[in-house]
Amino acid sequence: MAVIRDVMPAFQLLQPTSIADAQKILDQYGPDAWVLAGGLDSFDWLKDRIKKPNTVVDLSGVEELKGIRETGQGLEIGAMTTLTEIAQHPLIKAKYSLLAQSAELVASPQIRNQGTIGGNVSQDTRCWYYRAGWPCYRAGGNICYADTPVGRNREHAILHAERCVAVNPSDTAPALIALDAKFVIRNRKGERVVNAEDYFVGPEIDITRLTVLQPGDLLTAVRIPATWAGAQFYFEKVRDRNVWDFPLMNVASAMVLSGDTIQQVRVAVNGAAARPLRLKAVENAIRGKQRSIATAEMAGNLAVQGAVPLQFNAYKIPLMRNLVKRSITGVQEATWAS
Amino acid sequence: MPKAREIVPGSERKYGAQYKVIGKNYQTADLYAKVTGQAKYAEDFRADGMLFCKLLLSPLPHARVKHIDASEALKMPGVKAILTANDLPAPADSLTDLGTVIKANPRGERALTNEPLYQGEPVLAVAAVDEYTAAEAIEKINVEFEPLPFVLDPLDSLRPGGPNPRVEGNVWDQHQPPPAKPGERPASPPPAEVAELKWTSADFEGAKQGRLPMGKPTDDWSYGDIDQGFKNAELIVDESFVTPDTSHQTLETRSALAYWQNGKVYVHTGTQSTVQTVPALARWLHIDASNVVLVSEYTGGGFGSKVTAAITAIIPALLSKKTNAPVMMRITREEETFIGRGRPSLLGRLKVGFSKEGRITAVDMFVICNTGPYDAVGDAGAAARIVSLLYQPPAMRWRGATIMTNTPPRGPQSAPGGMQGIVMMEPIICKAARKLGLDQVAVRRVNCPEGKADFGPVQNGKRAHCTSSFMKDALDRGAEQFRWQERVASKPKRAGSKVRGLGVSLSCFFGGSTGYDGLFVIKSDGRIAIPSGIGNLGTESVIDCHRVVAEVLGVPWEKCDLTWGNTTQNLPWTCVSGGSQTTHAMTRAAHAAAMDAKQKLQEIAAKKLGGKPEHYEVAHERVFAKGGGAGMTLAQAAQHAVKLGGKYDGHEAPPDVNKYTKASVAALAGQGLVAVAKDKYPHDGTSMSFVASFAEVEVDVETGKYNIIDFLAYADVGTVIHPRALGGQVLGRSILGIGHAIGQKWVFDPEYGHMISRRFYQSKPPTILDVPPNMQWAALDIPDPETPVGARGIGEPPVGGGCASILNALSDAVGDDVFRRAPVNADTILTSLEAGRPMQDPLTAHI
Amino acid sequence: MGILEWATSPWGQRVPIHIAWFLIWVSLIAGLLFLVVHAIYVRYFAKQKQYAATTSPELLSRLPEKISRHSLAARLFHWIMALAMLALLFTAFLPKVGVQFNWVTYHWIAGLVLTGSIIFHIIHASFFLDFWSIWPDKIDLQDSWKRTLRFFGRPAPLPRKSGKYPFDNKLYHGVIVLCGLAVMVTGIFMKFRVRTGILPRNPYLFGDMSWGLMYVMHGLAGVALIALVVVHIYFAVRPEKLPITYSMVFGSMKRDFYLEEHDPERWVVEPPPFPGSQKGGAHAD
Amino acid sequence: MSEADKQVSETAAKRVSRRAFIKGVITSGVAVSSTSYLFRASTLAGQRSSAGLGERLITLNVNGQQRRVDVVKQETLAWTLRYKLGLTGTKLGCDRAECGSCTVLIDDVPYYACSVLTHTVRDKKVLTIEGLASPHGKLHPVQQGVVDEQGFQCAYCMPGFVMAAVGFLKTNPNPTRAELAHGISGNLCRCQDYDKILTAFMRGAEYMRRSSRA
Repeated sequence: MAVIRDVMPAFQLLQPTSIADAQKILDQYGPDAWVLAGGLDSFDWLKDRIKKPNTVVDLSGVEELKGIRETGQGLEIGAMTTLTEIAQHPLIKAKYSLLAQSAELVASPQIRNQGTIGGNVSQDTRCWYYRAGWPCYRAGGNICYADTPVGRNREHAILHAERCVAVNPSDTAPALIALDAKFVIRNRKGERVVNAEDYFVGPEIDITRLTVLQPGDLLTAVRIPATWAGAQFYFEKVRDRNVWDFPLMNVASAMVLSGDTIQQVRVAVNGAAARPLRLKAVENAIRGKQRSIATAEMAGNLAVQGAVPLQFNAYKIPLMRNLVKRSITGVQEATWAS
Repeated sequence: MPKAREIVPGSERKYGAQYKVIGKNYQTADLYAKVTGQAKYAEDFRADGMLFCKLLLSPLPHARVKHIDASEALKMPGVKAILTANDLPAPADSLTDLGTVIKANPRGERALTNEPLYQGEPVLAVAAVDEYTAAEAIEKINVEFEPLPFVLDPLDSLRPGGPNPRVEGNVWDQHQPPPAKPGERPASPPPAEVAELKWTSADFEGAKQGRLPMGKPTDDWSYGDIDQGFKNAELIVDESFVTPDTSHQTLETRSALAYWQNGKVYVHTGTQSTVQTVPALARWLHIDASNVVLVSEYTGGGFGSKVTAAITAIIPALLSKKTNAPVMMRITREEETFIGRGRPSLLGRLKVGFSKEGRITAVDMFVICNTGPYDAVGDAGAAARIVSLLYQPPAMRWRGATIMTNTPPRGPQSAPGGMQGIVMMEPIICKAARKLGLDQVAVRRVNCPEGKADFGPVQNGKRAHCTSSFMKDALDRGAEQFRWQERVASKPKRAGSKVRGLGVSLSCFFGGSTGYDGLFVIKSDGRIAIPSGIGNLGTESVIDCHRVVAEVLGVPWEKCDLTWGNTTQNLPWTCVSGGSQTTHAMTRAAHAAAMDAKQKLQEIAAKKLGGKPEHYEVAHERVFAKGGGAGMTLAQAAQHAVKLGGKYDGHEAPPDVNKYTKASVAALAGQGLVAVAKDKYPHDGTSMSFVASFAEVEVDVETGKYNIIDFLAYADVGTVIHPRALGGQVLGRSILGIGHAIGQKWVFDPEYGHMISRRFYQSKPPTILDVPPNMQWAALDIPDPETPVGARGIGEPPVGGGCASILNALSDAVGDDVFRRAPVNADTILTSLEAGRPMQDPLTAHI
Repeated sequence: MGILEWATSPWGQRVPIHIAWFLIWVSLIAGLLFLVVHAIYVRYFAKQKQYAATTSPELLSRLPEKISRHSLAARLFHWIMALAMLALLFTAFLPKVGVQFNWVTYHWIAGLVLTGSIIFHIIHASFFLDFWSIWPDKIDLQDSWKRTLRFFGRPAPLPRKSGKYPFDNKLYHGVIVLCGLAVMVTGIFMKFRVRTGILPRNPYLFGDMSWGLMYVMHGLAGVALIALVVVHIYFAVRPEKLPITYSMVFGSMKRDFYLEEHDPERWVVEPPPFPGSQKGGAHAD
Repeated sequence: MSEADKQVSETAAKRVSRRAFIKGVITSGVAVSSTSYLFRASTLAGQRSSAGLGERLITLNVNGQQRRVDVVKQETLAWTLRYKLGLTGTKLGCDRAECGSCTVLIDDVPYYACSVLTHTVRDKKVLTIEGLASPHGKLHPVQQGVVDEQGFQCAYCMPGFVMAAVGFLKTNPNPTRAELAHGISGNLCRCQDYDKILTAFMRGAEYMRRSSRA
């Protein structure tokens, strides 16, 4: 019952050096195994002594999981590739700058040096009730403490809330969705590839997890198809502090234009729901339209349809509307006569 | 933008032209150890056989401990002892310098408790061989709590039938003893009791419109005719405002190591006062002060939260006694958030009358201060006194209610109360200026203090006044350096979704105390040994103040050897390094001691070389006959002093110095020429320092996100002693204030009474990217007329201006009427802009 | 492994949060086990039913060919409730055993239907039907004692035929009333915890412990219903009970079956004044 | 005390200069010093698995030296440095990757030592503030910049800030003030002396460039 912080409970540390070994360990330990990528999310749970896994599987020694490779179909990024590497990689900066931008805005330099792309997309929510160890739905309980008449929910969901109102905190996730990335998951049955947007689950499907990963599953790589290489990109993250903070909301879009006409487009938003949302309705509505302020405004309005504010997060509705709008037309850079 | 490759030094101006040492930058004696990692903070010490200690914190905001079952924990190998509230000695009474006994209050805060009054209050502690064991032991202890009613928001407690934070009530009731007859010592006041204060439903009518209800206050004062003032006003502005609760969040948590040896307790902990922590520890531990040794060489930040001893030093000390082994208590960041003190939120309502010209005609101020469950902080009253000084209202009424709640205890934080007062007043000045069509700088210029300005209520027949104020000069020069007029004139204000806003704010706070002792020894080799009793918080006052000695005696600084941070080093009685008093108090004390040395040197020279003392002068490490006759080196004089004995080498101490100083002098006796004196320089007013703060922000009205793009603080702080240290303080404290504007806060869950903003990413202290990469500061460098060196403190004054200038710039950008609270974040701006009016409850701090 | 899941409340108290989900399997297995044991018993061990003679020939002649048993309203209620119950059970327990879908909305809507149907039934049965026909009476108790004695080969008089509802049917109804009311009442309160648009969301209506117990009750009654429903369906499809099932679909049973199983004195079937109308309660199970 | 423990404490003792040791004794009156403090063997510190001391005893390369040290599996690098190796220059401000006081370089890259398991850096080079100046006491250019500009107040954040700056400047030797601010943004200063810190590091960067040209 006692709250003890910053002393990690004892665990067995296993450090495989190959995917095969990692796989074997995960099979053997099942739900008892805790997968450690960069560790920045994990250590919070362990230091708070809220989670006390029997076995921690450190993937930092698995070289196969690291690195950025060009393939015939595009790019493959190992799940254990650091955010710094992604943010600074010349190829990503040249062709998929959306991803580089989103990675560069994560947390702080040291965290980007250590945090991995796999960890960033798989991290748990930052709802402060859940992270305090309160027994909410997400922790297996029967209540959401954030969505009560007095709950403090400024950072919570406006869309697709289902009992739980937590949001996904990842910055790279919407960028990957906009780039139509595929996530490669391995388990004992073999390898499966899921679309980026299908990697994430909402509370209506599973209230205790944010991704489709089950015990025994290992996210090994993220594949980015060449389809969107060099497209028009937009990424914006709104946060309270310019370092460390998770997004209040972020938006990512990829667009292929022909003249002024939007030929192809993908838009994703995070911080609005328990999973990063791909805005298919918006995409469908603006495909083939002129890229104009009117189109952008229509997109923004469409994006927030059905949004339900909680007591303290009504601002997220105009925020999402405006971010989606900007993701179509970009933001007008201020020019000051000084 | 072209890459600016050159180093941009804060605002480098030459100071101290008339001095050799004062006003000059130099390398402080502690810097090498700091930059190489050798500097030892409390948690860096190790002792043989050291045990580790962990705390069990109350999960309830208010409860009674019914039963503690620690049997499982005590059975664990490696667990040495547990300490509960029942093990604590009764706190001792304390004695003031004036000889008044302050009775220990049984209702005050103690190291551990059986009636936790806030979630996170320590209930018991475990000592074990390592932290892993101590942590597991804590988890094995079962404490049965009986939940008691609790309250987080002072307004809830004031409502008819509202809950009380303590069983007996929600306010302190201090009965004052009858005034002492002339010549008699004032009687000791009885310990304060807890009483209940409730307002009526009628009082709460106003709350429905978002206006602060105003019922019966706990304190009040007034001066002038406010009714007439409002009658004469061209414009009356009446606003309610709420400021945040903010943790001090020193980067070093208050970890402590303690052990006992030969009946003495040795405590290693970070503190803002080396000397004055000793009596505090003695009182908590109920032992004699002579049995306390404090080691505090480096303190990792204080901001008011480490003024003397904290409960965190008591727990390891008692556990060490119980286990007969050294005990280290490493305080985690989360624990620090609970027990590390915070600035109280003030709920305020101000009604201010303005003339056509913008001159304030009257101020009616009401504030409610959320003080937490223990000692009442003085923020409510300080807020009013600062408003009274800074805006010089000819008539003012203040009413304040300091209310207890079941939230972590508050303490003074840089510019306690002053900051909140300024932050409530400034937006009102802004609004009035806009309504009256006046320039923001001009309207402040009309109201700001000048010279020996009066402030506060009439007490004993007169009002207090500040020693000097050159606020107008600071405003003028600051406006010039900031190019205020030029910026105001430049248009457009809006480009795309970005809007820029300009803000200016007045700011001030207390800048010094008096009456402490100076002490140093001129050694027989001519070097000067200076034991510094000042806490080493990194503001460098621990060293800077003693530069006065070198200046007065004409000794090169390289020949001054400083020791600090350890109470075995024969320290003089020194002020607490809080409330910006140190530079003022201790340059005075250093000056007094230096003058004592000068006097003694002249006397020694006269004795040895003939003539009268006043025929000799002291300079260039010598004392010699005026005009260049016979003389001797300081080394020789020191050797003579030892031979002469008596007052010259410390065998006699002046009668008026503190007994603590006397003991130090006795210990130093015979080591050379002992210079010791109490600061008795005349001082009529209250020393106050002033800052004019300027800021420009850029708000993105589509996201609510804003950035501070420029900032300048212009200080009126008396003589500049050490420019770089001063600059660090002026901008550092400004950013502390800015933190209040841009995000710092406590958030509670009202149902369970838990603080849920426990981590930095939730409580949001400002980062390096939240402030502009080039900030500017400057100081007037006009000496204070009532203090010998002319220097005042600067720790607190910039804070209010830091916060208010940002808020003012925001309201310039997006309008006066969209928010009524700090901090202002994207959410505040965006929701309010959408609605065109304030959207976040201006009467609730914890959101 | 306990039968309850516990959690530590924010105030450090140990509170139950719900049942342990393995109880789903326990209940299902218990239901199936009953089914198997019962089937074996009936097939291999059961003795021929014997009843004390009750039927008078005079009565016989007055009975219609088809004995009306359940009114249309009663039958509609039964089947709506059955659907709701199945929907509730599937939406509640499938996600717990790994079939993930957006279950909560369906669950609370089905819950609403069930609640509505139960309330209708209570009113209907209390004021428009023979309320007492479904509750065990003195004769049921006496007869069950007789049956028990006879089962163990002890001398006892023959039991009488049942009334409208056999004794085991009445017992089953009793248990289902308990479980049904438990899930319904707790379920109604639980609607305060989810966004339904019907009740204001207020998870703080009760304390942590009360809520915990409510979830436990809901869960226990819920898993019990798995077994009960299994058993119910089993009996519904048993050959000797098919006439009863038939009556729940079409409203009536054949006279022969009526006479074979029921005591006309205990279930008085008045000859109809005109065909299609019939006094006499249907009390659905 | 095991043989391994003795080895560790001897190595550590050698590292502490005689002067620092004497100072420690004088200031405190008992044997309170900066030498390494060793965890006594605790049953709890041990692993639940069969992993024995053999696996816990590892060799670390810290500040150019090979150090044998007994490390439990859940131990962070910050704890090992501070409690096992006596390198208390690495500070713990938050222990949660939120303040940067514990920043060290691992293979020249800045990391939060509070959030790295010691067992994961067995074959890497760790550099802490204590290893930055030359063995003869000549300060690193970045340290010199701090000294010359009186950067920092309480300096609790300083070791981490300096290590972050050194790491950043290795790859970005010629930054603008804004770029440098971005590079060292993973460090928090609660005295909020950011302006002076930037000035100090800009000077340090200039010194670094000068020394690399020389």
